[in-house]
This record gives sequence, C-alpha cells and structure tokens, in this order.
Amino acid sequence: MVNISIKYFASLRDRMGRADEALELDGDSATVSEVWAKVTDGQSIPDSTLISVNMEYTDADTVLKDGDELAFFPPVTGG
Amino acid sequence: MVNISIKYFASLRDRMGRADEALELDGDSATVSEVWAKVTDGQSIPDSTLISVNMEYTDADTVLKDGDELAFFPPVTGG
Amino acid sequence: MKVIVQQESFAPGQVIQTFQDALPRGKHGGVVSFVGTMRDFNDGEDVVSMTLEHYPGMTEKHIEQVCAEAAERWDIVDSLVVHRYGEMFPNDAIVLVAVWSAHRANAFDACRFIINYLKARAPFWKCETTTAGEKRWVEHNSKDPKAEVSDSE
Amino acid sequence: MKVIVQQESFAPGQVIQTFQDALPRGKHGGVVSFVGTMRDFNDGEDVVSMTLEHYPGMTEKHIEQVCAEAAERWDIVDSLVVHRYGEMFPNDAIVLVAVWSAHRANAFDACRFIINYLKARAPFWKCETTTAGEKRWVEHNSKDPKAEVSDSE
Repeated sequence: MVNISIKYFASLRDRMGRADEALELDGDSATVSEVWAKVTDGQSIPDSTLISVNMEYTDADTVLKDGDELAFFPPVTGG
Repeated sequence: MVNISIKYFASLRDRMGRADEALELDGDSATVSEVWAKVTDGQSIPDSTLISVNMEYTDADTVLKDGDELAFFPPVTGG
Repeated sequence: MKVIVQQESFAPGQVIQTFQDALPRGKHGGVVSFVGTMRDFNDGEDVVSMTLEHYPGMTEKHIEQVCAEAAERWDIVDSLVVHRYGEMFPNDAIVLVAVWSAHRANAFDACRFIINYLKARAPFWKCETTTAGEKRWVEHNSKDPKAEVSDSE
Repeated sequence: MKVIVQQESFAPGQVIQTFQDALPRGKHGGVVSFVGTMRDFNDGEDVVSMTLEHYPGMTEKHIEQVCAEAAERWDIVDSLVVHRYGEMFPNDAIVLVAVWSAHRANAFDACRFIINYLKARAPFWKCETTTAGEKRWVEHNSKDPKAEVSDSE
C-alpha cells in the first residue's frame, strides 16, 4: 500500500479548491501524472505546472513511493 | 609667456619634497616631459607615473598652454 | 552562509551590517548585495499590497542549495539571504542577497548567481491586491527551474 | 546620479535607504551595491589606520564621468557613489557604489563597471600606518587609467 500526501499552492490551490490532501494508491505504485488524473477526474497536468516530490523538483513520470510528499504549483514568482 | 601650475601627489610628493609649484616657461610652449626635466634637473619621468593636465589623464608628449594645471602622481589605489 | 525566510519587514542595510560585524576580521575586502523592492504598480494598475505565499521547508532548502552551489563555484567568504513572505507594501524590501569576498569579482558573480537561481527555483508566489480591491496572482513566463538561468528577463 | 567624496565616516545601508526614499516611486525593481571595507592587515602586517589622499576636483570629475558612462551604456534609474578620504580605521566603509534599475542585470553590470573604473581612474592614494608606527604608501601594479579594466585583480 502506498500512502502519499499532496500539496497545492497559489493559483493551483485556488483552482483545486484545497491546499492539501492525503491519497491512498490502490496498486503498488503510480506516477505523478497518474496521481494528477486521479485527483482531477482524468485530466492531464496543465502546461507550466511545476512538480516536486519531497521538496525536490521532478517531472510527471516520477514514480511515487510510500510516504512521499507530492506538490503541484505554478511557475514561481519570488525575489 | 606660458605660466603653469604643477601638483605632486602621494609618494611622488614625498619624493619631490613639495606638493605644488608655479612655473614660468621660457619659450612659447613645452611638453610634459620637458617640464619634468626642468623641475628635476634633467631626469626623465619615472615608470608608472601618471600625468594629468587640467584634471584629465594625458601623456608626456602633451604640449602645455598658459594657465594649465599639470599633475604627477603614482598609480591610484582608491576604492 | 545564512538563509532567513521571514514574515517581518527588515532594513537591508542593518541586516548586512549586523552580519558583517560577526564575520572574521580582515578576510573580506567588500560586499556585493542585491535588494529587491516591492513596486507600487504592475501591468498598469496601482497595487496597494502584495502577499507572498511560499512552500515552507522547500523554500529554505532550495535557497540553501543555491548558496552552497555559489560557495563551491566562487571563492567567497560568506553569503546571506533574507526573503520575506506574507503581506507587504510598496517600497518594502522583499529579498536581500549579500556576498562577501576577498576579491570583488567573486562577490559580484556569486551574488548574481544566487538571486538568479533563487528567482527561478525558490517556491514563492506573488498575489497582488489592486486599488480596486482585486486580488490577482502574478504570472511570469513559464520557466524550467532546473535549467540554466540568466537575469536578462 | 550623485557622487560624494567626503572625510566623514558613513553607514552604507543608511545612505542607500535615504537616497532610495527620494527616488521616483515604482520605477526600479531593485538596487545592486558594492561596499569596500578597510582591512586590518596588508602584506602580513597589522594596520592600525589608513589615510586616503585624493586630488580634489579631479576625483569627483572622474567618478562622475564613470557614472555618466554607465548611465549611457545601461538602462538604469539612478546611481550613487560615496568615497571617503582622510584617516580611517579597520572595518570602516571606504567606498559605496549603488545602482538602481528596473531590471537587475543592468544594475549588476553598471555597478561593476563603476567600481572597476573608479578603482582604475579616480585619483586616490592609500597610506597605511602599521602597529609599528611605520607609514607606507600602498603600491599597486601600474595600470593605464585609460585602458579597459576588469575586476579580476
């Protein structure tokens, strides 16, 4: 069983209507894009969305492991 | 008649034993190196000496005009 | 190397001086700093305040990574980054990057590197409130946070 | 553009803030600054104080020329230079160069250009007093003040 937590930031949080959620994956593993499809009823990840797993940038093909912290957010605008 | 003023700065002032002097040139004109020879009993300008006329950098071949402010100084070390 | 992500406003000059006073004496010949300031307009509209959201933990981690990378690439004495989050107002300092080194070329290069990579990688998002009371997310061009970055934009 | 050559000590952060508060609002996104500090040793000997001699008039003129040239080459909002002369002590700020611009790349380039050319051209001479009471002129390598300069030395 793979349990992950998901965080959404900024405009993507507004769009999702939530800041975070916990997810239990049915199979042994899932990629980031599979998780996104699951939480959005089958949609694909919007262009320019940034993805991090355990606070490191990664891409949509990354396979998630139990306990991972996944985050989706728009391009950063700090500094 | 050409009257000029001369300034010496930093280690070059210590070496000359004076900070400034006024000089009346005999002929119609003289170059910077001729002036230096005159104030040092015939020596040539030491390597790396910087020269300014009226507060602009120039070289030893510059011909001086009446009223010019000539200055000799070592490489600058500000900042 | 010190990275501070804080909600409170700060006076860049004071923060630099306090940090510098604690540095080992005589090792650095100077400090190069960049201070980014909040503007009071954007896209033609007056902005009354701005709220910076961040990803606690990831933000600090990535700024520290960038500072560590700068310290590997250039011979510097120390570096300091202060970045605010939360609500701020026009002319507030948003970010400070300061780098001390024996030779100023290294401080210039490292400071520029840190602010460029911070802007590309550190997870912060600006949300402006206009005089009309409208809140809007500031959208920049999409950028790959893993790519080489420059400060030309 | 403001150039100040003064005997009094100054607090770089305060001077930057005061100047910035008087700038037209909203035009600049940030400020890049370089502050050069007096060290307490040189060539292996402890230095108790330093006296900077300058050529009044020529110094200001050349720093102003360098700032004007920077403003022609890069799109900047404003620049400020403060340089001390006379006696100063370890950890005193000797020189401050600050440049404001809308895009930080221009501020970095212009600030670096100004300090490099200032160091090559502005007529200042350092004379150190060591703990042994000896006074000595700091001699740098000879450099043509009209040549292109860099900050690699």
